[in-house]
Amino acid sequence: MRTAVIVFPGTNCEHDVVYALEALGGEAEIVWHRETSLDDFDGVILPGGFAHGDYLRTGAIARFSPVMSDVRRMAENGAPVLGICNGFQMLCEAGLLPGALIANRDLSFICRFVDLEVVDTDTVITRLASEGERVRIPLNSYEGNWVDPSAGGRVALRYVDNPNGSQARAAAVANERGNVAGIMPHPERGIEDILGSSDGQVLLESFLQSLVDYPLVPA
Amino acid sequence: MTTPTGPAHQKLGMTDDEYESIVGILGREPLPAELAMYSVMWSEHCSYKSSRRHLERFPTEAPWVVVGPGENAGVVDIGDGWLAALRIESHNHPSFVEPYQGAATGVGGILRDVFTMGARPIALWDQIRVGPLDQPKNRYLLKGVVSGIAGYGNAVGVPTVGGEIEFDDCYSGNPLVNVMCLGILRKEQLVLGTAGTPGTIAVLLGKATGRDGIGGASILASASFEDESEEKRPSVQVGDPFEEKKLIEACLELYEKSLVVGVQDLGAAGLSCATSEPAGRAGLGMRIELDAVHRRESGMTAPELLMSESQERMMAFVSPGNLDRVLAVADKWEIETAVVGEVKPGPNLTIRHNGRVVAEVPAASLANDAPLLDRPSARPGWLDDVWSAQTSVNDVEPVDLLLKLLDDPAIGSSAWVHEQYDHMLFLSTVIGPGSDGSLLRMKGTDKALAVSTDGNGRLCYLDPRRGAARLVYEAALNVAVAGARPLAVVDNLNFGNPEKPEVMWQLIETVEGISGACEALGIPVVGGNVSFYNETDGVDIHPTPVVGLLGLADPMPSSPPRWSQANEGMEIWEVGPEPTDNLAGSAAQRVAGEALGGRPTAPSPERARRVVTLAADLAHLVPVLHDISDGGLAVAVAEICIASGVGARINNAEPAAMFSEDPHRFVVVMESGTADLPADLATRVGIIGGDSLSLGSGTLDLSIITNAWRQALPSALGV
Amino acid sequence: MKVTVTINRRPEIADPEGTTVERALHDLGYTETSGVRMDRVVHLDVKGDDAVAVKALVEEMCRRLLANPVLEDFEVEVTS
Amino acid sequence: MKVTVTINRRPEIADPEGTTVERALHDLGYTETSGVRMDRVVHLDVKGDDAVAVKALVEEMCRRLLANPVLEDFEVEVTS
Ligand SMILES: Nc1ncnc2c1ncn2[C@@H]1O[C@H](COP(=O)(O)OP(=O)(O)O)[C@@H](O)[C@H]1O
Ligand SMILES: [Mg+2]
Repeated sequence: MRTAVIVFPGTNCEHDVVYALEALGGEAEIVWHRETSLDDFDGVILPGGFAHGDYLRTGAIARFSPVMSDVRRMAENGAPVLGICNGFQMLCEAGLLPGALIANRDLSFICRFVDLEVVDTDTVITRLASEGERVRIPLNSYEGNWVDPSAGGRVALRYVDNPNGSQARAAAVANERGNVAGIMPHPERGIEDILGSSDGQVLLESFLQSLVDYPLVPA
Repeated sequence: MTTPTGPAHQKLGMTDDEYESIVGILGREPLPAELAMYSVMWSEHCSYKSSRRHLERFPTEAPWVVVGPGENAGVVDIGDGWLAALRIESHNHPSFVEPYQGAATGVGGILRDVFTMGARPIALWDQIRVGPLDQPKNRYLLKGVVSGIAGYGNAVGVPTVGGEIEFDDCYSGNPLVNVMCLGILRKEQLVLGTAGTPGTIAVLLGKATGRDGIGGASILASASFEDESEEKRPSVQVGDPFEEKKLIEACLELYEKSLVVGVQDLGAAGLSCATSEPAGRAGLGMRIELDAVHRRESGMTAPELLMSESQERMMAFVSPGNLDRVLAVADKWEIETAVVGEVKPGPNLTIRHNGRVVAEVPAASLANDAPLLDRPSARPGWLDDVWSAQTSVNDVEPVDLLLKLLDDPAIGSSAWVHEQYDHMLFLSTVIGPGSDGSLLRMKGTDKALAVSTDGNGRLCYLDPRRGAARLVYEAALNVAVAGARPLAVVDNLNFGNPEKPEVMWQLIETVEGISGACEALGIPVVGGNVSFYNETDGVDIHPTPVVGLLGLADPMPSSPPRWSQANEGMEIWEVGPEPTDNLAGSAAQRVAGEALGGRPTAPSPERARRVVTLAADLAHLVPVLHDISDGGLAVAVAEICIASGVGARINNAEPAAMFSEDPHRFVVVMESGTADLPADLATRVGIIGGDSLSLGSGTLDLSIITNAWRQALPSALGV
Repeated sequence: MKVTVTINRRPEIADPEGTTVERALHDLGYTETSGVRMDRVVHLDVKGDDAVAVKALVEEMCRRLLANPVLEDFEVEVTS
Repeated sequence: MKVTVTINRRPEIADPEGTTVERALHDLGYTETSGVRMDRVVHLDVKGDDAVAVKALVEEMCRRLLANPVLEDFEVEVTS
């Protein structure tokens, strides 16, 4: 069961995501954004960072990368697709998740631990968690404020306090089928107590479990 | 060839003597491009002409030093085939002109110094000094600098894991922004800034060249430039962290594939420096075609191309057989390249532009033959008066003074700053901002690196030698309480106008202080930076050396001490020499409204050594260690209470005992009997418990001190 | 030809930048100010001499890349 | 009155964002595009009925807050 961790120019969390997946028993490989085929993989993670410098809009340029057509194909086939932070922004820009991410309410970058609450356990990152469960993992973003005029998003996790002003306090959002999700805080930064928390394990373990159960919901 | 320039040298900030030296070297009058190159390379910033002879005093050797001062970054051996590269740099003047871009490009520059050595930059530290926050201009500067560091550091993908903020009137017209970077590399990946052998090709990588920051490193004026280029010359450089991120990854890939023989970053003095220094180091010459340089603007003159400080550029030296592979790597990372020249036998750097030779000078003369000045120095006459000033805070109620201290933006929480920085990237930050030294684990090993950066302009104003030595000891203790032993120092010497004998005296005393302390600890200085001319309207800043100290924890404590691990019933011990009642230069003196005065307590090398070793050992045993610095024991204990959410009682509340900042002392909090503390150094001073902090007969609610400490900086900033 | 694209955040979408600037203006004493919105402008040169065709082309760029339809409206002006 | 402030980065100052957007447009096949610059517009309402006075006031806001004089030029237009 292999996960492709996609790297765009400006991505910076790819090694952390690979480290975390491997620490949890998964198998992952870094894939350059100019690759065109993800045939060898069972799932995809778009990691955090500043693809294309976050210029124009976060994720706006990255969504045209060659690899993105296969990401879309996998998403449509029901494979697990997870965007973390900048990856969440890309999935929204690509239309694979509803809404968009704008600047934090207080117009400042936020890097600290935040408390989240599991709202929906039928998604690729929450299936092993229980409803109402609290997880504490780091947030690290400037454009983390999720807005969705269509109000059609499925919220997987929400902030206990809403540090960035997100609509519906959403910290993680999934598509209808639950196989595509975006999360603004960083689960890979929350897998070891020596770094402050291991609450993020359940989220990445949910993702790894989803690879086994793929496709999550038959098309 | 174009016509020589004559007296234009003065407008480029050069003295007549310097001009004569150039004529002596060349045996003729210099051409405009040549003069431009000498003017930037021989500027104070690039040549260290006022400080160089004094910096020789630093101890620079130790068995673990791989590269000492002189290269782009110092490199030390940290065992198991790993090296660490470190460097500190100032961006004071650019940050005053434009705080966001000034600080941002400072981050970009220090990163290049480190990845030039073959290292992956793993962390940054920032030291910010501005005037008091009751002035809007200072609030604007602090906000701009912090967002510049955040904007660049976060986007370039290197965590900023610590730093310092200090406020003083002396920085009102002249803020200080220093940035330190640490990188790690495998031994075999070390790259030096050398041009290699004749035939080696010079490839310029990165951003297109524009008229950015021309003369950033020296004082430039018009004469040698055509008029129309004059008004197009922006002194502000704009940073592009995205370009730098690609540059880091591309360079690391080049090193991994062994495709380069040498690399030099383009910082101050741009191409002039990136050609002459590597050629000079190799004892060779070079031919450079300026027409090949890719640019952002049209109509650039040769002097402009040679002096531009456009950011995010690197020069790689490549053997011809590897050129195609180098270009392919750059292409993969979407980086522009230009093959700009070739290394030649003989000493000369030959530069051509528009088909003509515009400069032909001995490469090494630019880098090495800058005049070495011996500026006069004199002990300031005012020191005696300052030393004799009496300070006393004896009539102040200790709890009142403590509350004032916690409510001070320099002592209260720095969360407003460091929560704007990504300080967790790379999953290494075991102890991050908001404690003493930062502790970064090295995944896949048992080791961790610890770093502390410390400065204190007030202390160094009162006694630069003692003050500077105390900074080294403080930094050493900060890494020791994280479990590390001191390994190496980098320093940033921020001073006033070196043409004033008092400023030179301050510099010499500072160097002596740093050197003595490093010798006492047995650690070398492996790099640094000097920033002079920090003055406004003829008033110099306090002498403000900043020390960055790297320590190694091998092994890393399995559960490193943290301020937050104090629990009900634990004992509080103070370890170190008994404090005197000397409050010279202390935070207590400042917040009590007393004038800066007195002579700071001298550090003791033997005590320092012993205390540092003891702290590093204790870090494996006890739950809480905290060094005593700004605000003394009272503030140290309050910080532990706030972090742990529990109160404490301190028995003896004598102001001297509470607020002294006498050197090499630290606090231990532990269950009774957890560790044996040496009887001659350790005193039990109190106990953890309850929901208030009691100093003698005074008491403060935990919620009150917590709130004061949390709000200090945000409310001073009005955010 | 010189083209100016104005990208306006749709009025129903929050504009944290505008809100922050408005608060800062009030703090500076400009209390007579309201409704501050921060928008973006892209200036670009496009080869061609048919203003209608150039406009249509840039509108396509907007739909594909320059604007996000969830958040923004755009306006293209060919100035010369 | 409705006021539009256009804030342009001075042409000689580098614009990394514009450069990156230009490269993205080329990658999408819009190779006829050059000179991309990203600028800002501020829309605001200011109480008052004297267009000249309002303009002067907003120009002052620009100098004090809205524009960065080291990097940017600005232009104020009172539209209604
Ligand atoms: N500008 C800053 N950036 C990041 N961290 C900072 C900054 N200023 C202070 N800090 C953090 O706050 C903590 C306390 O700072 P300081 O009082 O200067 O420490 P100390 O007195 O122990 O040297 C340190 O961990 C430091 O890293
Ligand atoms: Mg400390």
